[in-house]
Amino acid sequence: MSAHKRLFMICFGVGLMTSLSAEEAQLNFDTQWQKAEDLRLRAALIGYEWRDTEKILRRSREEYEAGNKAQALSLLSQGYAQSDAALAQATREEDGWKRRVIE
Amino acid sequence: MNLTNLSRRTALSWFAYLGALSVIPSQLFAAWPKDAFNSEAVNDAISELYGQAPQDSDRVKLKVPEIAENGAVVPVTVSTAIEDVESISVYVEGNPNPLAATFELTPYAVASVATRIKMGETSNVVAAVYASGNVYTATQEVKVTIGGCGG
Amino acid sequence: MCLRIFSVIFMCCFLSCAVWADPASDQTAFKNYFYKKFPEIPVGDFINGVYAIDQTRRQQWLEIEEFPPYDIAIDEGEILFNETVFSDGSSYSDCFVDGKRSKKNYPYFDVNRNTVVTLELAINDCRVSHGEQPLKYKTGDIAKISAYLALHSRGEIIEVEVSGEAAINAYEQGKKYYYSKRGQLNFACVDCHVASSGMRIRAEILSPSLGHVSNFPVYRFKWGSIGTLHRRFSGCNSQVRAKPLAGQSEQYKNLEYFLSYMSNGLKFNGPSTRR
Amino acid sequence: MAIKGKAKMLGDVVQVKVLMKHVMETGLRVDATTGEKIPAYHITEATCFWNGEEVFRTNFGPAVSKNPYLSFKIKGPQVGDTLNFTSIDSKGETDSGDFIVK
Repeated sequence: MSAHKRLFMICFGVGLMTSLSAEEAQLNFDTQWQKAEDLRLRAALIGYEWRDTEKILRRSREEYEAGNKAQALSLLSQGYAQSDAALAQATREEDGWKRRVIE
Repeated sequence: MNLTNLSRRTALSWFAYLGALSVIPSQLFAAWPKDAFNSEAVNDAISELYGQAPQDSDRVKLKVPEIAENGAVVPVTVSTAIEDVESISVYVEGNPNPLAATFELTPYAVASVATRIKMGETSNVVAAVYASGNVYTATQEVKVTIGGCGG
Repeated sequence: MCLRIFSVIFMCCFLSCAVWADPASDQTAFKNYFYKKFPEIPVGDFINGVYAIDQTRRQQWLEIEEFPPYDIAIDEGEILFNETVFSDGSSYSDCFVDGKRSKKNYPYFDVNRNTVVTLELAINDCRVSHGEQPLKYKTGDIAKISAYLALHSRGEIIEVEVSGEAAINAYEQGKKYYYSKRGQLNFACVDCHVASSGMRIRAEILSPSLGHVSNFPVYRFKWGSIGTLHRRFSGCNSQVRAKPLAGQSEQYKNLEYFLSYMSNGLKFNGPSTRR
Repeated sequence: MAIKGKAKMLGDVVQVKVLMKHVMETGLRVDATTGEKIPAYHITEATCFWNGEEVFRTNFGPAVSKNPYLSFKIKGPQVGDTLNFTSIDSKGETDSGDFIVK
């Protein structure tokens, strides 16, 4: 697990445990969701987005709005992790592909 | 056919022609054998169609692939040297309704037909030939594999 | 010290040469790989994909090709290509100098536009330049027109040219796409269609990449309709859980360019049926 | 809809091959988006006429493949003759095509 992701999940945990006001929680969710969405768009821009990420993030928002907070957060962290991994894959492949060329 | 391009006269003569045909609708589209197509077993469908129990015959030639490349399009060819064939039909034992198609032969027709059928799973394919009041059948298994990849 | 610097420079040169080999030697290496892997396949037969490998499948495929389901699409494509009149009074024949025999001219690299031009792109460019709406890229009318044009280039040799810095750059981008892993399953095109080609994934046989582009557009039984090469690329992406790109995106065009160049010398044999 | 056909003289027999454009829905498939069953919809009958006389007829169930293919042989028609082929489906839609014996 990347340090990035670990930090992210700790943030969530803390967010859940400390009893935030409803408004604060909403604000927190929106911020985190937007972060994940931004990562997804960055991956999409270079053609590296994974197949299901957009769907996962959309479902996360739907669950949140339906009041299923735990489910929403779990989907959000999944969507975030996917985008994060897609970007890491792109970085790795920037040179990694060269090893596979038929010679 | 583009009707708008036809002159009025041509169009009228066409309708007259169609009108002439429509006096024999029963010959154009004889009744579709619904009960046979709805049967859930091969022998039920055969007796619905021909009122007979079938007998195996090596004179019925059924050509199907041993392993289907694609369950959605399995090529089937049926031919026979039996004389005076009136009807040929094809069944897939494993399909919910086994009867796939029937071929009604007039005296002009030669007893050799081919089509492509769908198969949901590995199963026997049966070809039946109806001639002179008897039903002759041939059976062969076709293996159907479910695709794994292939985008 | 001097010697060391020199050797470092030499090593860099050597390494970069190995990776950034010129397209011609890439092509030779690519072909030789498949010739060696499938010595029993006649070179010209690679255009038939898995049907060059598996005889049972080949027999059924040939039976279907005798009167293939794409025949109707070809007829529809013929009418679309020959009878469509654009709002300015012109037609497809004003854009395609070789008329129905145009497929053989694509893809090519257009220096002025600095991009790869595929047949489907050219069809839509033609429409747009004459005031029409572009067609959808992966299926429908564009695939029908493409099928009609492919039919009339059957037997023509694939002869894609890659020369000049910009063209080589597009080629390199396509090559990079081909060899890069992507998607949640972390697969590159090369992972399935080179070393693993001829092997089975459950009931499927993986097709060799050599000859991959020759037979498009294809009628796939899985689709139940005719579709373009870029529709097929989308399917591959989706299968490894990568989000498919848009039809005629730069990356897909470059991939088509690279793959076509790898198949130079083989014959066009589209349209075709595939599982 | 469309019907395509080829009729070829082989000795004294005419080989007829026909391709009919039709979805041939089985009635067993489920629509992925609505979750509802797609109703069966298929060609039920197809008939071949020569000089207005029926020479061959077929009944299809939904298990015949999409875009049905049919091949049969008849004796009688000569090179240059026209065969007329007509189909009707389970909604009563008809289609037809003419092929010249070659």
